[in-house]
Formats: sequence, C-alpha cells, structure tokens
Amino acid sequence: MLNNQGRPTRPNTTEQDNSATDTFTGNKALDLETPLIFEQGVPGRLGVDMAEPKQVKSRLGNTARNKPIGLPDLSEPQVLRHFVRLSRQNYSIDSGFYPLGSCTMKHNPRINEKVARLAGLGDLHPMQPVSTVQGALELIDDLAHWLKTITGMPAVAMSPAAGAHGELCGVMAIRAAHEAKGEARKRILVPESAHGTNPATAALCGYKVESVPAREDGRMDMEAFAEKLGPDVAGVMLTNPNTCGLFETDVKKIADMVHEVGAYFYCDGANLNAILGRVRPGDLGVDAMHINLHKTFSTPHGGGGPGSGPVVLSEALAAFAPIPFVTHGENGFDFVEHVEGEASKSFGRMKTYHGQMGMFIRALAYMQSHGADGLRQIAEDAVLNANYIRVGLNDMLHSPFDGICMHEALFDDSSLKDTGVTTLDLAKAMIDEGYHPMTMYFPLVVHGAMLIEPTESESRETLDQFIGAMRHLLNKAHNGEDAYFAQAPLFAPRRRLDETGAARNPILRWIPEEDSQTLSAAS
Amino acid sequence: MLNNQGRPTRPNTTEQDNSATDTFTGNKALDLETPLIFEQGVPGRLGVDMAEPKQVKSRLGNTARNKPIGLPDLSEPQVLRHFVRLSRQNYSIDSGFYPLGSCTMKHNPRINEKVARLAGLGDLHPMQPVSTVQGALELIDDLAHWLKTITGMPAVAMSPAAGAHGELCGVMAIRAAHEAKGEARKRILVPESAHGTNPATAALCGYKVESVPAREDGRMDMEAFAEKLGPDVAGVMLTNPNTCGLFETDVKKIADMVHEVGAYFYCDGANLNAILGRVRPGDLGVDAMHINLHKTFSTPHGGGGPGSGPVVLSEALAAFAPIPFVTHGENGFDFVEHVEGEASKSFGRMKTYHGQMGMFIRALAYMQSHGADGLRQIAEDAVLNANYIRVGLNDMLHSPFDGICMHEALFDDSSLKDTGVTTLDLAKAMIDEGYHPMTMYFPLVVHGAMLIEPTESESRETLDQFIGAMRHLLNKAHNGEDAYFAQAPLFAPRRRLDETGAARNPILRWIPEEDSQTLSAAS
Amino acid sequence: MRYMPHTAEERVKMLGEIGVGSVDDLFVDIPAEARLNGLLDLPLHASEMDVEKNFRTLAGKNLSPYSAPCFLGAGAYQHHVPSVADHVIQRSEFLTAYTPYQPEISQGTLQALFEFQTQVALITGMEVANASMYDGATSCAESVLMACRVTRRKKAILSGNLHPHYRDVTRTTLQFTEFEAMELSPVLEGPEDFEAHIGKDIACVVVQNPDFFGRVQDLTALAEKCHAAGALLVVVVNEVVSLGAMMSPGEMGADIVAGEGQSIGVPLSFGGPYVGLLATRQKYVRQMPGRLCGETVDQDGKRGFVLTLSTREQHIRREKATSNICTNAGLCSLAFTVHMSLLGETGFAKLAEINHGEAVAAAELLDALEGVEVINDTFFNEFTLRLSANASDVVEKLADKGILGGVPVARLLPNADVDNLLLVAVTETCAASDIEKLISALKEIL
Amino acid sequence: MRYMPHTAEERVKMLGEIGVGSVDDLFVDIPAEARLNGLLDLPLHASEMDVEKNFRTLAGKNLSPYSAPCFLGAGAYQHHVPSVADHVIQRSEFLTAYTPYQPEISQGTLQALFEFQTQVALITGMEVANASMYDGATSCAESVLMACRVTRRKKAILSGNLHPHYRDVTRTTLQFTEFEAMELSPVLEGPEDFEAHIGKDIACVVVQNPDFFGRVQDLTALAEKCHAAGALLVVVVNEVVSLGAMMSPGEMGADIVAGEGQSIGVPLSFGGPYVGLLATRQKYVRQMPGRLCGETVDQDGKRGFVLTLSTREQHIRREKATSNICTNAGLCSLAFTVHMSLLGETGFAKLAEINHGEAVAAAELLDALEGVEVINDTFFNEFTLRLSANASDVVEKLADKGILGGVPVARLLPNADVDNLLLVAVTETCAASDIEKLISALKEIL
Ligand SMILES: Cc1ncc(COP(=O)(O)O)c(C=O)c1O
Ligand SMILES: Cc1ncc(COP(=O)(O)O)c(C=O)c1O
Repeated sequence: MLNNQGRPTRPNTTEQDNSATDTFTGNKALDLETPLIFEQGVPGRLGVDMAEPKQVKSRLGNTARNKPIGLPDLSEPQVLRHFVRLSRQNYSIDSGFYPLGSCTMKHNPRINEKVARLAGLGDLHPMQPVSTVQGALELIDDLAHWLKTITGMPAVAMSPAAGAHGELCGVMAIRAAHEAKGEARKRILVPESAHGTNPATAALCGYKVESVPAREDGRMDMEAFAEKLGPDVAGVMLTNPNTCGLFETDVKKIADMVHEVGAYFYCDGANLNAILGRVRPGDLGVDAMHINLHKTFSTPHGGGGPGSGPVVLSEALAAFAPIPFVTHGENGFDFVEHVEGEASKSFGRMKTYHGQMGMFIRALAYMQSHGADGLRQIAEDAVLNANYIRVGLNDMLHSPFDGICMHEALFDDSSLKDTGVTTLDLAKAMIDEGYHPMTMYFPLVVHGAMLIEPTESESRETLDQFIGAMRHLLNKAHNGEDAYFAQAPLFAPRRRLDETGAARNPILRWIPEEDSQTLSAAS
Repeated sequence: MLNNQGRPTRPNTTEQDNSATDTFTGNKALDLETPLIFEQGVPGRLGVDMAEPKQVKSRLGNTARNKPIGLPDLSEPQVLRHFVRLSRQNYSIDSGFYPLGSCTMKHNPRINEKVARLAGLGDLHPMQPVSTVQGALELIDDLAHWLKTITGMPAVAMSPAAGAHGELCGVMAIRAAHEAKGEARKRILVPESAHGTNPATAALCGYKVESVPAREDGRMDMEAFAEKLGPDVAGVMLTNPNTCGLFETDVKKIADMVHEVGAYFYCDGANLNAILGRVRPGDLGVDAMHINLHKTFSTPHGGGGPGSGPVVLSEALAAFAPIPFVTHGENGFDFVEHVEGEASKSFGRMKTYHGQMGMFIRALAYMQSHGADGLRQIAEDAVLNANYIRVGLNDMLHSPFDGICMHEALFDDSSLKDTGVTTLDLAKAMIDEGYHPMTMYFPLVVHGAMLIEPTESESRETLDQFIGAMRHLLNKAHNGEDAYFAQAPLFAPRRRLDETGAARNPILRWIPEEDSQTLSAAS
Repeated sequence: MRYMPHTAEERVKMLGEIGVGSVDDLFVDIPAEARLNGLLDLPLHASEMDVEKNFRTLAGKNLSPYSAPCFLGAGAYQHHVPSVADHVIQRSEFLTAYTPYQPEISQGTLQALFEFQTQVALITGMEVANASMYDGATSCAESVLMACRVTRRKKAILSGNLHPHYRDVTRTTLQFTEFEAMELSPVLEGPEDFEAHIGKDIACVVVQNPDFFGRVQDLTALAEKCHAAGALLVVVVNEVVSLGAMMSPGEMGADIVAGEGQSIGVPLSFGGPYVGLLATRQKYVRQMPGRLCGETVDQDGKRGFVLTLSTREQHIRREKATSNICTNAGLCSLAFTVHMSLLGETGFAKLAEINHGEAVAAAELLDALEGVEVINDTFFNEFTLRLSANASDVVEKLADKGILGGVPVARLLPNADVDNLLLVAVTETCAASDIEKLISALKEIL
Repeated sequence: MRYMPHTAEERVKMLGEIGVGSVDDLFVDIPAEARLNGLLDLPLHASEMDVEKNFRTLAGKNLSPYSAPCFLGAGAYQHHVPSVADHVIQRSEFLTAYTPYQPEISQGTLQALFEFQTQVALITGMEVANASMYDGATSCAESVLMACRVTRRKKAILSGNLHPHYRDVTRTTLQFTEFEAMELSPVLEGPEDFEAHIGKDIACVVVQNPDFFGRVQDLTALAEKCHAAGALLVVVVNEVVSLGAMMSPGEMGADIVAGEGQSIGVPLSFGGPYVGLLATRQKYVRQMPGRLCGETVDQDGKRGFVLTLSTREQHIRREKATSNICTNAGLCSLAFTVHMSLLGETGFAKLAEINHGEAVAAAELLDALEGVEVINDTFFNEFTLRLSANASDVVEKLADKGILGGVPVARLLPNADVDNLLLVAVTETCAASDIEKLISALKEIL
C-alpha cells in the first residue's frame, strides 16, 4: 500500500564523507551491486544454446526484420549472477517480518510451489481437448467447492486475475443484473476508507462513485449511508473487515438496506483472512465478493503479482458470471466457453483463458493443508497477533479507534506530533531494524496512518521483538533524535530515493548512450 | 583451501564505538541475524504435520525411549526464515567471483539440479531389482564412457565419494596390484607441493610417505625424484597440472621412470579442468587418477560437499577396481556387487551403495551440454583467464615461477614485505570489495601463497574489475594504509573471528543453559 | 498446523496480555446470529505428504504436453524455459516480496522491472512499456481504453482476425463504459478492409500480427491510414517470439502494442498466470494504465529505481485513475526478463528463426497430405489447416493416440463456418519424431 | 556455449594482453607428442532442452518408487522430505559455496553445521558429532580406525548382523592398515555371542541397531562388557528415524556412533550422495576424523562460528592426519538439519511412532499369509520375512506387477543360506493401499 498524503518523496541530500568506508568496486562484502543487464552485454555471447535453424524458404512475406533490436548478449552465468545479486537487494517474507497492512503477507509454503510445477499440471496447454485435462478441471471444481463452502455462497467466478479484476467481475455482474431487469442505475456507494481499486472499478463500469464517510468508531457512517442510498444506487462496495482493521458491525443491516432499494452488496474480500471459518460472508447478505488467493490463501506475491481473484456470487448474480466455467457433463468435467446456453446471461469474458491456474493449484494445496480446522485457526491467530501488537504499542502510538481490532492494528501519527518524525521516517528507521514497514498513509481516513498486519504465520518472539524495536524507535523519537530518523535507512542497499525527481523527469527505460539524447528530446 | 602457515588466527580486538550505527534488533536492514535453531523452539510447535500413528503393540522390546532428546520445536515458517537468513550470510559463486585456487569454482548450471530431481532418477532406491533401474545403469555406463574417453583410460571406478576417496581407491588398487604380484613395497613418493589428502591417503594404505622437493620452476625436482625412486617404491602421487598451477613438463619421463621400477603413477586429477580435451592423462602414462566431478564437472560444492571422485584406471590396475560396477549383461545392464567372478581381484567396497548417483546425473548433464567442443573450450578459457589475471597483476604481485601458467595463477607475498600487510589481510580486504578470496597459504612451497583460479565461467569484465580492485588494494598496502587491512573485513556479517580461542576451548555444539556447566566440566 | 507457530499455551498467554478471556472475545464484532460455531464442512488439515499425493493424482488424470507431441497454440505456446528462469523466480527474495513500495529494500524487484520495461520497449519497437498487465487479452482491452483517452474518441475497430478471446475481453471491458467496439468479421483469405471504417470518430484500430490464423503482414500502410484519420494503431502480438524474426510493430507505425509475454519464460500452466505487455510512445505515458518503474538517485547519489507516475493509478487517483489494476503479473514479468536476458539479441533472433524453420518444414509436410491443406500464404510458427473432416473430431482422435494435434478453430469461433479448420503451432520443442507421429496419425485418421 | 562468456573476439584480445599469439601457446608445456589436436570422440555440445530430454528418457526406463508401492530398505529408506528442505539446499548461497574457509562470509554454512553437529549429538545421545562423513559405511570404517587410535589397539570385532556393505567397506578400509577386523557370522535367531571375543586386544565392538535383519536390542550390557575390557562400543545406526522411538546409543553406553543420515532430508537418489554421521564423547574429539565447526566470537564480540581443531586434518597434518577426508557431505547435512529442525522433538518422535506403527501393522498382515513368516521378535520399521519361495524370484515377480516388494537378503549375503529371506521396510510413505497391493500380489505369487 502506498500513498503520498503528507509524505515527503524527495530526500534531503546529506553531505557525508564516505571515503573511509567506500570500496573500489562499490560492493560491500555481501552487498553486491550489479549494473543494468543492458550494460553487461558483449555481442555474440550466448545464454541459451540452440540447434541450428532449418534452412527454409521464408513464409514471413515482407515482414522480416532487418534492424537489430538492441538486446544485450550475455552468458548464462552472468545472467544468473545478475539476478541473484538483484534478489539479494530485496526484502521478503522469507527473510523477515513483513507486516504490510491490507496485504496479508503470510508464509508462502514451498509445497505449493512444488505441486504447481508437477508434470501434468504446470505444463498443460489451455486449449487441450477437455478429455485430456480432466484432472485440471477437477482441480478447478474442487477449489470452487472450497471457496463456496468457506464463504457460504452458491457460486463462484474463477477467472479474475487479481483483486481489482475480481471487483470488476463483481460490479459487472451487478450492472448486468440491473440491466437484465431493465434498470439503469447510476451510483455506487463506497466508504471513504476503501482501497483505491474500489472507486476505480466502479468508474470502469460506468458508475458514479459516491463516497460515504466513516463514523468515529471507524465503521461506515450509517446515517450518511442511509441518506445517499436510493433507487438509483446500483450497489455498495464495502470492505469487511474494513481497511481500518475493523469488522463492520452493521454489516447485516447494510445488506438489508441495500437489498431493500434493489441494489447489490459488493464486499471487498481483501481481508477475508480475519474471518475464515468464523463467519461466512454469505450469511451476512453479501452478493459478490472477490477473494485474493494471493493474500488469504498465500499464493506468493512475487514482487507485485501474479494474483488471482475469484469472485463468489449470490443466487441473484450467479447467472451473470463470466465465461469460461467448469460444469459436470456426461463424460466427466466440461467447460462452458461461450456466452450461450447455460451461460447465455454471462456478462462476458475477462481473461484470455480460464483463470490463474498456477495460483489455483497453490491455493488449493494451501487449503487442503489447513483443512476446516486450520482455516479457522488462521483467522483466530491472525486476529490474536494483531491485537497483541495493538496492546503492545498503544500506550506509545495512538489508535484512532478503540477496542478490539481484527487482523490488523491501525495507528495514526498523532503521538509523533512535535517530534519532527513522520510516519515515513519511522518506516525508514524500521527498515534499518530489519523490518519491512507497515502500510503507511492508508487508509486515508486516518492521519499518517500506520496499518500493521502481522498475519497468523508469525511467532510470539517475532511480535515481541517487533514491539520492542518499535518502542525503542518511538523512545528515540520522543528523545529528540529526529536526526536519526531523517537519515534512515542507513544500512539498506539504497538510502532514500528521489521520487519527486523520478516523476518529474521520468526515465522509464534504459537507453543506449548514443540514443539517449534523441529519445529524451522526443519525450 | 586453508592453511595456518604464518597466518594470524586471532584478531586484534579493536575498540570501537558502534552505538551510532547499532540497531535494537542487531539487524541492519537486509543483514538479518538469526539465533541458533535451539534458541528458537517452543515445545509443542510443529514443523511437519503427520497423520496420527497407528495404535499397535510395540515391537521395540526393551529399547523404547523414555527420555526427551532435547530438540527444539518450531513451525515451518520459522525454520524456513532461519535458513534463508543463514543463507544470506554466505558468499557463493552465484553471488560473485570465487577464485579459490585448486577448487575450480565454476558456474553450476541449474538444469543439472533439475534433472537430478526427475521422478525416476532422484527417487530410485539403490536396492531396486536391476530390471527396474535399467535407465540408471545406462546413465552410469554413459558417464563412465565420457570419463574414459576424456582421460584416454580403459577403466573407471565410479563409487568413490570425493577426491580424497578417489585417491584412496587409486592407491588401494596400486597396493592390491603389488600384492597380487607378491610384492610388498613400502614407500610412496609425493611432491612437497601436494595437497594434504595425498600423503594422508598414502598413509591410510600403509605406505611411508616421502616428500619430493620442487625445482626452481615449480615442477618436481627430477634429480631428487630419481634419487628417491627405487624397487620398494609402490608409486608416485603427482598432481598435474600441479598445485602451483603448472604443467609438469617431465610428466612422461616421470611415468616411464615409475614404470621402470615396477611402480605405478597416481595422478591427482583435481586440476583436470586445465587440460580437458587438450591432453589425455592416459597418453601421459598415468595408471590411476581421480576426477573431482565437483570441480571439473561442476557438481555444486554445497558448502563442503557432497562430491564424487571416480577413478580412471590403466589396464594394469583395472582388475583391482572396487565393487560394485555396471556390466553389459544378456538382459541389458547388470551390476557386479560382490568380490567374485569378474570382480574376483577387486580390492573391495568403498561405499554403502553404488556411488554418488546424484552427482553422476549432474556431471553427465554438464558434459552433454558441453560436448567434445565445449570441453576443450573449458580448458582453453580456464587457462586464458588465469593467464589474463597473471599478467594483470604480476607487476604488483610476485610470481614465484616464471612463464605461462595453467588454470590458476600463483603469487607469493614477497611484494607485501615491509607493508605490514599479510596475505591474510589482503584476503580480508578482498572480502569487503565483494570477492571471495583466493586460496591462501597453499601450496606450502610458496611463502604466503595466493592461488587464484578464475575458471572459464568468468567474463572479461569480471576479471578486469578484479584486477582493478586488487591493484587498488595493493596500492593502498604500499601507501602505508596497513590499518585499513588490519580492520578488514568491515562490511561482512562478521568481522574477523577468534580461531585460536575456538580451538583452545572447543565449543562444538549447543548446550542448554542448565547443562552447559556439566558438559564443559566433562570435556 | 505446521504453518502456525502458536501453541495452545502461548495463545492463552497472549489472550491474557490482550486482556480478553477467550479467542471468541476477539470476534464479538461479528453479529451473533452469523457467527459460525462449528467447523466448515470441509476435510481437516492434511500433511504435506498427503497434499503432494493428491496433486500427483490429479496430475495423473491429465495428458502432459511434455510427454505428448504438442502442436497447440492459439495464443499460448510451448517453449523451452531455461532452468535459470525458474530458479530465479523461486528465490525467496523475489517470490515472497510484495509490490516494491519501499524502494530502499526492493531494488531487486525494481531494477528487474526497469529491465523488463526496457526489453518490452525494445522488442516491440516502442519508446516505453509498463511493468505488465494480467495477460494479453486484458492488455488489449486496456489499450483500447487508453487509445480512447488519448484521442478523446469513443470507438475502436477490432480486426476480425484478432484472437476471439481478446475480442471477447475487449467487448466485455468496454460494455459498460462510454466506449464502443466495432467488430469486423474474420477474413480467411486476402486482406481485411479497414479503410471503409476509419473515420474521424475512430479512436483506434486493433489488429493482431501474426493474426489469429497465423498470418503475418506489414501494417505500415494501415498505420498511416490510422494516423491520417487521427486514430491510433493498436497492434496485438500474442506470440512474442515472432518479434525475433519480424519487423517490430513500432517500425510499422504502431502507437500501442498489447502483447502476451507467455512465450518467454512463462510455463503454459493451463492458461495462467501469464504476462500482459503494454508498450507505447513516450508522449502517451501519462495515459498508460499499470505500474511504471523509473530511474532516480538516492540520498548518496547512487542510481536507484522507484515506482513512479503513480498519479495515474487507482491508489492515488481513485475513480479518475487510468485503470483499476493494482496487482499485476510481477513474477511472470521477472521470468520473462530472465529468459529474455539469457536469449539476448542473438538468441532471440535464433529462437525465432528455429520456430519459423520448424513450422515451414512441418507445413510443407502437412500440406502434402491428402485431406490437408495449409490455407496460409504467410505465417510465423503457426498456421491453419483445412482438413477433409471435422477438426474437433480429428483432434479427439489424435488425443486418443496421445498427440495434441492442434486447436480446432471452431472451439474459439463456434458460430463461424470453420468446422474443418485446425490451428497448428510448431515451436522449437517439436522434435522431428513428433511431426512424424502427427503425420502418420493424420494419415490414419483422414 | 552458454556457460562460457568469451566471444572469439575477446579471446583474441585477451591473448594479446597476455602476449601470446594463439591459445596453443598457453599449452606449450604439454609434451608435444601427447597433445590432442582434434576433438575427443564424443558428441558435440547440446542445448539445455535436448539435455533435459535425454534425462527424461533415461528416467523413463526406471520404475520410480514414487509411483510404485515401495518396501525397500536395507540401509536406505523412503521418507517424505519436506519441500522446505529441498528449497533451502537449492538456495544459491548454500548450493554454490565451497567449504567455509573464510568464516566472515560463510556464517550461513557454519552456523548450519554447528546446528547439524548438535542435532546429531542429541539424537545419538553423544556429546559431540562431526560435520559429516561420506555415508554410513565410511563412517563405520572411520569409527573403527578412530577406536583403534583411541585405544591404541589393533583389532575390531564386527557383528555378524552389521549391514554386509558396512562390513565390506570396513574390511576394505582396514586391509592395508595395521588394524584388523574380526567378522562374526550373521545370527538369525537369538543374541550374538560377543563375550568370547572381547579380550584385551580388542579396540572395539561394532554392532548395528536396528540390525541388518531389523531387530532392535538394548546394548547396555554389551557396552559394559566392552568398557570392562578397555574396548569401545561402536554403534551403527542406518535408519536414524529409529532414534525417535528408541533409547539412544549414548544412553546404552556407546562410545562412538556411526550413522547413515539419509532418512532425514536426503532423497534416495539410487544410493548417493548420503550423509554419514559420526558422534562420540568429548574426550575423544581430537581423535575424530572429519571437519568440526566450533563457536567463537568476532572482533566486535559477536558470536560466530569457524572450522576448528583442524590440526587433526590432512591439510595441516598430512600423513599424520586422523583421516584423509576433505570434501564431505555438506549439502546433505544441511538437508538433514533443515528436516530435523522441522520435525523437532515432537515431530521426530511422532515420525518414528508412525513408522513403527505402520511396520507392526504390516508385519501382522504379512505374517498371516501362507508361505510368509516374520522371523523378527523385535523390529522398528523393517523386518525379515521367510518366504516359501526364493526371495529374488518373488521380488522380480512383484516388480513385474509394479511393486517394489523388498530386498532379498541373498543380494547382500550371497553365500549365506538365506535365499528365501526378504527384508521389508514400511515407512510413513506406505499407504494402506500399498500394503493391500503387496499382500494380494504375494497371495498370487506364493
Ligand atoms: C482492500 C483492498 N482491496 C483491493 C485490493 C486490490 O487487490 P489486487 O492488488 O489483488 O488487485 C487490495 C490490494 O492491495 C486491497 O488491499
Ligand atoms: C589438489 C587436490 N587434491 C585433492 C583434493 C581433495 O579432494 P576432495 O576434497 O574432493 O576430497 C583437493 C581438494 O581440495 C585438491 O585441491
């Protein structure tokens, strides 16, 4: 999560004499630099051996290439070393605590990686005859069963590629349902605290987005909501537990009110982790909810993706689900791939093929590993850990909302007031302590927000050490050591980066020395 | 390679004020500490889920355990993070240049790791009926063919587990051959520059070891050799190219002389990389030579092993090869597993099963990838790179022996004289520059030796940067900056370690607080 | 459960510190009547060993294209992925990192993204590329939206020979917006006629190259026509290996390139996850959807990389964002980058040449068979056969013989009159023996 | 070739800098008459894709124990290796590091070794363990040499029920030394009689537990007898999982434990590489072979680890070293350490209990078959069957049915009268259906 509210994006360049600690190579023992891959090539080097091409008469017509592309040639060991060095400049869950709120950075089991690569799974072509992929269809069907059971919903659309894509799926289903009834509703209500994808999605579906403010207790303001609700409202997009880490206590009432005006209840399921096995969204009146397999069900984030965002649907919306989907046919499993027959109401297709199969495999392995008992334990331990952090810090950091939280603990920056230290500074000092910072400046409803999501994977020792380190830093902040924070991080592969400069004069690709002037002129 | 000749093993503890750069956690951004695994357990945590055991009547007799073992209980994410953090404290070929002389630290291809794990290879049980492992036997037979062809030798013993184990195999074959002739020879000649495993092996075979000095040009002193040679000499163990990185120019003469007195010529093949496809040891009169698959053929070193040390044998020694070995039977491939029949002269068995199959797979994949053309190129590029480094440094570092070297460049410490900087100091400063140091203080025939083996995998840019960094450091040394060296390394996960203390009061295992007094008293 | 560290005892202690009596007290905000008391009706937790067995069993019910001669394409292609690529993406630090929001400890991901963007820009012949989209089809749809924003026009022309799924996805994406897609019909022979449709209201023309039937064409003239009318040319490439042999879309005058990057580094994986490519001209960059990584310097003046121009994105701009995309195809783009780095200029060209060579040779052999006709004049590594029988039936019969013989066109274009057409892709993974098997099986079947 | 970076041009330049005219000039020290001019008579270089295909073809010619019910043991056991173990050993920094000679940048390997040593000491009930030997058999042989050094005696008694290959390797290793092995004959029923042989000249008695036939016994009395005679007791354990259920050798009075660690973390891999364990009492540590890792501090006072006591080793002591071993089983010991860390006290005990439970249940079912008799009174997870037919024939017939039914004793003891004996191991990997398959196949065959 990233936001620029009140966040300085250009570091103050400090004058420092580094000569004593500089090295000739720029490396520092195991902190190893590597130039851009484009700066390492020598024409004619080979990273992949191949047989000689067949000599044939070209069938490329008049399209054959006659200019070089400009890619660098490297050998295999160079490429491997380059990427190993790069990897070592990253933080990761495997290396340490990663309490990035709203992102559910939990343990990513390796067995999931292994089974995703099995011959007969990882290598299947999407367009094989269905008779040759019965195991794959069974797997998708199995996963759908788990998702429906966990959420208490009757249907699920498997193809969305991530959370935002799932939102699009859900809101499209909502719009298709309204249109099927001949209704042309105009507005979608979205709480202020919502993730940016919610309003962006609603807009993509042609809806006007109306923001609903939060109450003092961090939940949606019911009065404001009631006021905005009306017959031209297509639906509400509510995150539950919400992005403040709180359960929307009025959720059932909200559902009822929404249904009363003939609208639908979209639930952003990013925070499903908190309630697994403790409550089923279907029992709360939800009509559509995306599930981030890459959060709740631990398919790895991979530095930004890929994800997978299946959407569970209520009876009311099920018929509008996108193609393709798996059915049980006479000769085993089958696929519905076109908007016709069973799928005649489908709002269409969202992805080239059937969905993020690689993520399905991992998520199903994860679910099977946990079982009904483990899934419930996930929610319990995730919430336990978040509250443990909350009470471990709330005498030093201000919680904007009182009481028990769900899977993440939210603080604001009011206790940093007058210290000269910002949320951003604190985050950068956490980096030096060996942590990935929490989510900062989100949700927007809280000033200088710090959203800490420990997940269920973390041990008590880890939480204790984290709490200790945070208290240590907060003490430093209160002791007037703001200079310490201003210079942080000191030990990371890079110090603070000039983000303003990057945006002002965007350099988005490498350009060969000779060409760089031409292109920057063109821009 | 490690030696303590003239090497300070206890650092001078420096007084430093680290408070400005210390963190609460002890971590420094991506440099993450992890306690011993024994310090992280909580009884009852689980790292492996298992079904419940069957309730049966014990058949353990009176041997059932009734005391705890003392292992710590951890969850899977804790264990994974622990070892990922540990790994990040290691240098490796994948991270950078690793010119550790005599160790042939070349690129370790990942395809080899992949094929070693294929179902039907990585999971075979050694005692499967031979009818069910025909592919495995074919693979061993293939590899044997490559090894014999590369070395020009008629036979190969596949089971030795590493270089030293191969030496044992070879020298045992030599002794068995002498005994078969009713001869009881007593001595083995070994050049001074030999690796420690050579004399240790000879001793294990009941031989007296006699050391032969080196000539001014770094080769074995032929006069001294002729003097020591005699009818009670069982054999000579010569490394070729030798540990000074030089080809033994008199090798054929040596072989002839050895054979003349009825002795055998054992060649330490650790440096085979230098001559692949350029000369076959069989054409030099060698009777036995081990091949380190974990050097020349790139099976990964894995932090110290496992290795694999097949031994090629001349006609004279072939009959004495250890069991088991693969033969071509009527129904395909077969195994000779006992000292009888075809193997009646075999000197015995060296390993529980058939050898390091996992390494065979990797080595064969490596050889197939290179082919006859690539193998020769290996030798050429390895030697090219070593000489490139030699000429890049020899105006600043003294080469004890003149002229062209083979796959490694050897320097002594005479150019550091009066700088206050030792070979060890230089090595530690190289660490800060992002390099793994060269082999130090070996071979023993050279003072303060630095043995630099770049291997064929390294690009010219890497060599140039290395040469530049070395020249930079040597300049520093000559500029009186010995203090810089004394404190190095500064940036590694640990500064210099107290090796003397470790040996004086050996702590070889973790001991629970309560017990530590008891056990240290017992020691 | 092996993934959760707390013991029962620890949980009790921690609840104590929180000041609640039981775990149920942490869930009091859930309406009582909705709370689940028992367990979900699902199996209990399973050991790693059993989970692995389950998936081996499922895998055993599929025909692996690795063990069968495979001629399937239609937008997804079997290529050899170098082991280094799969190794790199399994490095903990790449695999288990989130989006690089903290650049100081994410330079690995960021530099790799910058390299990805550059590679995509280079092979497409464009000035800039983003850090990936979900897949080729979504990238195509987003390109149309982008073209509409850039031109402030509302109508896109979709070539009839655009992959039908790309058309579906684009139509689906546009349906509730103010924009609209004009879909042309597939053309099996001769050029498509765009000219008639390109008017002043057209935001863009979307054309695929090689097209759905495998044909390749020089789009330069089309680009000129588009530009003359103030429209953009969007070129879709779903077999990126073709760019190793062909003139780039950029050279032909494309304004946006929407690509499927799967062929480079990404396993087939039954259709996903893949990696969408999106490249364009520098001047349109602020209308681009998706993440962008840019170069900058740190406080010490060292070069470094950050996510940039995020004012285009949903987390800043919310309903005014260029797209709702957040999570993209991160790790797949890394696999792409590693594979492309291994190939380099020389290897990428050679890979393309091999693919073309194998395909041309196979096409000649197939064309010589009775009941088989290659309908393409031009192609790269995939072409369309007209069979003397229903292609779906033939494919089933081939599957019974353990051969994945191709994709029936009718599977993707069910209502067109194309029952006997078969798409056949031939890549470097097809051995001579594979082609022999296909030919002799076809002889038997037809 | 993809693994070598130099281009032809670069080679020429570099030769120029070296000051030679051609690459041949670098090889002038090789006697002219021995120089190879042409290429070796071997195939030319191959692509990664082709190499992978070659190995898939070879693998296809074997019966994978993963896809067949597998009851093979005799010193190597099929166990489930957690995926984390294999992941960790593939981390570049562990996989591609050498022996940790530079401790400042090798703390990962070193700390893991220290943990390995501790784990081995704990499970064997000994005070110290080394950083690994090649495998169980070489560890056994080295233990005998060590016992001879410690006691300054020359003779070792080898139990008749020691794994025959361990006996072979020990005999082979001793044959040219001043030491000698007295080998007892296998004993199928009742205890072995060591007493008669343990005299003042005996350095050690070597006994395996569970023994080759699977039987387990309390060795306490034997240990006392050894100690009374000034001899050491060497206990061999080749199924280390048994230590999760059994009294440790240390508790029974062992002086040296030689083990095969394969069962924990290491794949079967057709017999190697495995990991030899060697543990002993602290007072014998200076007579121990192999590497040792020790704890110390660095210049800043931080705890760290180094290789230590290397004055025992060949690189320092040369012909006077305790052993010639150098490269050991590094990465396998790491896999062991990771797997053991995952198991922990609780998991290790449970794994042993499951193995024992499965074996006992299977033994009962098998014993009930006609023509099958379990000859063991005691066992852990492996036992010996006396069949009504030749065991090798039965095993072949089972293999024809896709079942790996056991190891015929005669394969390892060819000259003993044991043709009908079959070793059967049952681990946690054997499903109920596997045992059913074995039973019904045996019913058909016998
Ligand atoms: C609350 C919330 N909603 C939606 C999303 C979007 O999900 P994705 O990134 O998978 O598209 C996120 C992701 O950060 C989120 O935190
Ligand atoms: C010259 C030489 N001989 C023998 C050996 C021993 O080989 P291994 O470590 O495989 O036992 C080495 C290893 O370092 C060596 O360099």
